Amino acid sequence: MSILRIVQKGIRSPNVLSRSFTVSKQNWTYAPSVVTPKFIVPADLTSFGDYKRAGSQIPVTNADAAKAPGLVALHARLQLPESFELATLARSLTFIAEGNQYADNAGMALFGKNLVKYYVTEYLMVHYPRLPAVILRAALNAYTGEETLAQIAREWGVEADNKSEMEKFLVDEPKEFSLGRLSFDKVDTNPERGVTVVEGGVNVQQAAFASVVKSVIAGVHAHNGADAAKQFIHDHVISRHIDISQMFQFQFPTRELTNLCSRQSLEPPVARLLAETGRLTVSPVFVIGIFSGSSKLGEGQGNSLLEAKSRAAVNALKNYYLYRPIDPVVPSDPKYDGSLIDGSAVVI
Amino acid sequence: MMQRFASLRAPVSKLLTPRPAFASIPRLFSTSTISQQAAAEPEAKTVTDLTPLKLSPSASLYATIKVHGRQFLVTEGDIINLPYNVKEADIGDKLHLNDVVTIGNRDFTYHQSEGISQDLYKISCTVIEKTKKQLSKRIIKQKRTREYRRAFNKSPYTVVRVNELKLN
Amino acid sequence: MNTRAMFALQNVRVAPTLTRTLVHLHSGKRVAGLKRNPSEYLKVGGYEYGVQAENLQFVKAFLAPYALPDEVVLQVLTHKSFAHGNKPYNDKLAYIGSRFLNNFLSIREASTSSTNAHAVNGLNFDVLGSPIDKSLASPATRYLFAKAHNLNKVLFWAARDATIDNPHRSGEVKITNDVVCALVGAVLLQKGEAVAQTFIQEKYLTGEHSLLAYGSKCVAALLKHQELQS
Amino acid sequence: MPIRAISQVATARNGLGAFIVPCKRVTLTYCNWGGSSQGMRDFLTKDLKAIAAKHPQIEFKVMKKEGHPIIKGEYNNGKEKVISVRKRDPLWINDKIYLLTQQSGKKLIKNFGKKQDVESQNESIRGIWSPMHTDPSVRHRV
Repeated sequence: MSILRIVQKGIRSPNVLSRSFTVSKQNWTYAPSVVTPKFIVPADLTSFGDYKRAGSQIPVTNADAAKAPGLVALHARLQLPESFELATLARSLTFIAEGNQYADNAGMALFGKNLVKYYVTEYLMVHYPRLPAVILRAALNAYTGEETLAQIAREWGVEADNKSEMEKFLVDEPKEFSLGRLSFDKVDTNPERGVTVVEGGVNVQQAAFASVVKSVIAGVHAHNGADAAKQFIHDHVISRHIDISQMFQFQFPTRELTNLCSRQSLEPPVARLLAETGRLTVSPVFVIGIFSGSSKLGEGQGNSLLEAKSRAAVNALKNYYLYRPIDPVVPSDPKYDGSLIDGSAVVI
Repeated sequence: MMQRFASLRAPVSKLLTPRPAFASIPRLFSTSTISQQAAAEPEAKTVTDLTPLKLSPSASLYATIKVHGRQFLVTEGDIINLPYNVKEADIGDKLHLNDVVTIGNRDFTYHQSEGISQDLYKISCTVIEKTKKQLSKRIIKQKRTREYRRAFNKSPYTVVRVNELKLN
Repeated sequence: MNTRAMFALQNVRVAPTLTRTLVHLHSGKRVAGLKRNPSEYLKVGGYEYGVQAENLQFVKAFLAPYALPDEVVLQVLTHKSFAHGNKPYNDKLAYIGSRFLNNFLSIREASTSSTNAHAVNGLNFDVLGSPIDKSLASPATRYLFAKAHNLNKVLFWAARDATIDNPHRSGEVKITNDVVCALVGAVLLQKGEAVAQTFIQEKYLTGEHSLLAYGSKCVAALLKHQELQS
Repeated sequence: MPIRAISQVATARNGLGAFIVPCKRVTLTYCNWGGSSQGMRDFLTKDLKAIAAKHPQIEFKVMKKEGHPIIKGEYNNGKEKVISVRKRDPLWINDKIYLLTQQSGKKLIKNFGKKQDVESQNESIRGIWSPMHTDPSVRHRV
């Protein structure tokens, strides 16, 4: 395992001047950045059907795709319906690269990205209507960020095609078998083992894996309709677990709470000591409640009065922001009656 | 407590009507109250009203289920390790759990030691793994004898995930 | 007891019985410690903040049959920079609106009947990522669209630097883009997906001053520029 | 003074929503010469087709390789499990393949106590007991 040595500037102590980090072992380094697609633009710019990609890529046929055991198994593993063509699945596994033989998934991934971002945003907006915008964005990223989507693809059993042409030739592997693996441009030269090169902010391997999930969602939309795509997103993306209450980081919780109360036209919050024990011992415990008028907004305990008070403020803020309505309905549901927007100030 | 029930039955606010700013009462600590409500007398055949459970601000439910006489307290998304091989099921199969003793949330609990009526809830789980524990070795020996033998065991267990837990 | 605990104890107190009933609102030059008169500073370009008809007239005229409550329209026009974020603002409306609009546009583009051999079950995914697709999602195009419909006549926001005239540099383009998206978001959250779809189709994508018209104008200019350079 | 967000990555809950079979490939090796592969050769000719048809989610890969026969399961989490099937009969091989297909690729656990029979990612559903919140009349006093 190779070691990447990073010298942190600004730390004076000689003991911590140089820190070593181990970097996970990888087989290849990555191409510098994702290839940008080129287009053949029609004379009428708004005739969307006539847009084509430049290049001589050919579509995969269903007959060829059916010969790839990995592809057929993946189709069954994802429980995709019969109408979802194997050729579409093969295209989902082709990430954009120079010199691709088959058509890539660039457009499909963009389409799928828009779909998944919309449905997850809608879900979050309705289930947590008072979430602050930063937390909403972070939660969306937790569900649909590249890292998460790449992880989903790995959990589906998608494999990178990391065999060289020579290796395939030596084991006499049929050409179609490669259709069942994720192909993307990776530089075979291996200057230093164990180094992950991430240039231009793009981790190509991660982008390639994430593109599979997005493209499969686009494929479900194309073959099985919008409702099936929405169901697919709920089954595979929204069913995952995040803890939104752990996403908040308050700098000045008491001040934030005062602001919130003034925005909501509530009485200013007041902290009151509810219970205490062992004040004169080494381990005192205080329980403090935060009240607005006669209603208790939050409660916290701590080893000092300040600690308990700020915990109580954080608790009150989270109680407000993490409000969840009973049986929420999303706007894309036909039963939606627009009851989401409430009169509160900054929320919506 | 009845007063509290009444307030919870208030209609859900519609378009642009102000909601209470702070919806749930903060509870860092357990304040759970056990309420033995209706259906205490089976012969009366009253319909159990679980409205307080449904409309409680703490949305998530838990249930105490029984599988082969063993009790497990579960919430949605939990994994249960059943210490035996469920022979009838393969991975991916869905099981409906119909022996439930308790359903509750932070505020209210509905408990029936002889089992809650199946019309009131829906709890199901998916079998996600059927596997075995590590090989365990045990030496069996009698006192004052030189002979001993080793007993090996790899006991099977089944892992299921609760994927649905809701009141009807 | 240490000083820290004593300090904390001063703050932990029973709610005061006295309530302030008289508030002096100061007008004119700012004086530290005095509360300013809101009617003086809640003002942008001569328009005073509120649900007055003159503030909402342009958006309401644009919305026409898809009427929204006045408070929501005002929220659509308010950016989070206005009044230090103490008034309802359009951040989250713009967020969901932008997601919905982008999704709707990509479905609309891909499902146009296609001559492309790579189309998947009739959907031409190859149009996504093309100049027109990018142009329709760009703030610059949406700014031109909003300008044609007077949507940016009344905006409640605080410019970073009031001396900058160029809308691209002052941030006006981005703020206007938020308003265009927030309108979609508000219609979506108030009336549901089906109505929001017809709203976009009718108001954003048809007519002489549609998003499509400005999008293709921007692309044409871009292609011409690229030709000249090469 | 704004609220800041701490980023997270959503974790999988296989079986909630969609269920993905964790085993993606089973590799079977055999030797055409050795006697230890006799059972495996019988298994390949007679039983494999039916088993592969029963598990469409799993890719079955047969390799001719000298030496004793093995079966290997590959899992979505990147782990592998190998079982030697030297001198084993087809029925035994069938059982072991069933075992591989039903596992998730996780390391086998030694034992789980009573507290580990339910694993939960959700927050404590009934809260934590606190002496400060009990009724003062019944509170324990030293």
